[in-house]
Amino acid sequence: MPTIISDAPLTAWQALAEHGKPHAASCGAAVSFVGVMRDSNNGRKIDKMFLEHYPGMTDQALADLATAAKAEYDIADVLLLHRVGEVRPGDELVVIGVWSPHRAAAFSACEWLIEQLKHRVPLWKKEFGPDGENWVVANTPGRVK
Amino acid sequence: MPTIISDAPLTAWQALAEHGKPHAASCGAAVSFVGVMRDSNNGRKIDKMFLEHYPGMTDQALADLATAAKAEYDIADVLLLHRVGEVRPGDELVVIGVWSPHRAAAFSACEWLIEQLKHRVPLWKKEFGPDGENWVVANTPGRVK
Amino acid sequence: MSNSQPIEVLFFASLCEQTGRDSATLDASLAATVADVWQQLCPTLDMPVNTLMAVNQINAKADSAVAGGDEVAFFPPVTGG
Amino acid sequence: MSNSQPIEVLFFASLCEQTGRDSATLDASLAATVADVWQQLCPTLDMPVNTLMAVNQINAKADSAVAGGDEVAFFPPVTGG
Repeated sequence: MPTIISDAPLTAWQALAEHGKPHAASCGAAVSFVGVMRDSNNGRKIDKMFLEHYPGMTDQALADLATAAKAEYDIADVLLLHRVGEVRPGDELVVIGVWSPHRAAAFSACEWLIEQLKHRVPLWKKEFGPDGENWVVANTPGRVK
Repeated sequence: MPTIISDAPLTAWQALAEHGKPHAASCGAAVSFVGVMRDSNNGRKIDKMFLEHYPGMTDQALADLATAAKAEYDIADVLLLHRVGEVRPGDELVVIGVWSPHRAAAFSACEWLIEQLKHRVPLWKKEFGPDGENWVVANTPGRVK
Repeated sequence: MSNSQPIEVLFFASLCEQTGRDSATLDASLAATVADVWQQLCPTLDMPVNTLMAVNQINAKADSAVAGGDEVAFFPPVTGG
Repeated sequence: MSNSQPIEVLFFASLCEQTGRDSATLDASLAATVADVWQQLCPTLDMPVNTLMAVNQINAKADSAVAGGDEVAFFPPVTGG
């Protein structure tokens, strides 16, 4: 269950394709979430962002999430990648892949992972745009569970 | 919103990567489901499957699903691919990609699409294994909604 | 549609095997509903209770009307995905 | 841990900017809790109400105990993903 913090660009779909290969004949379901930097937020244009993290604690938090997901759901494997540092619109920020024999557990685990990540892993976004710079103070809400 | 029935092997992650490119800066969320043929089902070994469909009606049903998903959820685009014909363990059977500004709608639409597809689109699986051949008579359940 | 054309009938998946054919044509004067089509073509085989039906590729019911030129299909519950 | 070592303190994101530094060290004899660490290092700045805290990279609270050699971190609500 690799969990990786990277300051280099992510190649989400290639990573998902590679990581899923060993599971092809045993896992009927692969559910993934790819989070991408948008060029605007709440109507404001954004030129770039800086993603700060807490080295060590962030890595451990991601690894703990993957372990917890596997304990909680009937899944075979998790891939969890997160970008840090300076990013531009269109850059992939987070990749979550979940492989499971069946789709129900894969959907549940994938959605649980992104919600947990957004509320528990020490990562912070600073936005830079024509209107200036600001720290993002709250997440966009997920689905009510 | 391409919806494609194919008797040639799918390349799910490559298709998702290609299709998402134009949405990179506007859609913060891409949620995908990839369904893969397993080498067993309910404890029985499966060597191959034949996926039958109703040409014309199946294509229209997939296109209708994509249109309905876009009407129902706040999403920008859908990719919907389904394999037909003879398939082997590890082959990708179905690919669903949903792109949206926000993750809640992307998860909802992706899960809605696979459940609808499994209950409404005229496709049938016949399994072939050492114990003989049989038509699959019911879907594995999804999440209770 | 005109009754001078036959009804085109399709059987899919397990119903293809159970009826012994994947397609048939039926004189339109012999059937007013989807159920009639089955009864005319498979007089010795009760339609399985979970059979799905379509007329011109749109979901239909046993009492849906049919006419010459229609495409009528019978198939079991779907299992794609 | 021994009180002969200082407490290592980290400030992240907006708290780094608000406190004017990303790290500091504090004589362990000056702080028994996480709240004490803040008070000693930022005596003129109330800790923002939503501040999150960690001791040795494990989530902690304002009244969590600290000792020499500990790594204490202050950061705002997280916004990754």
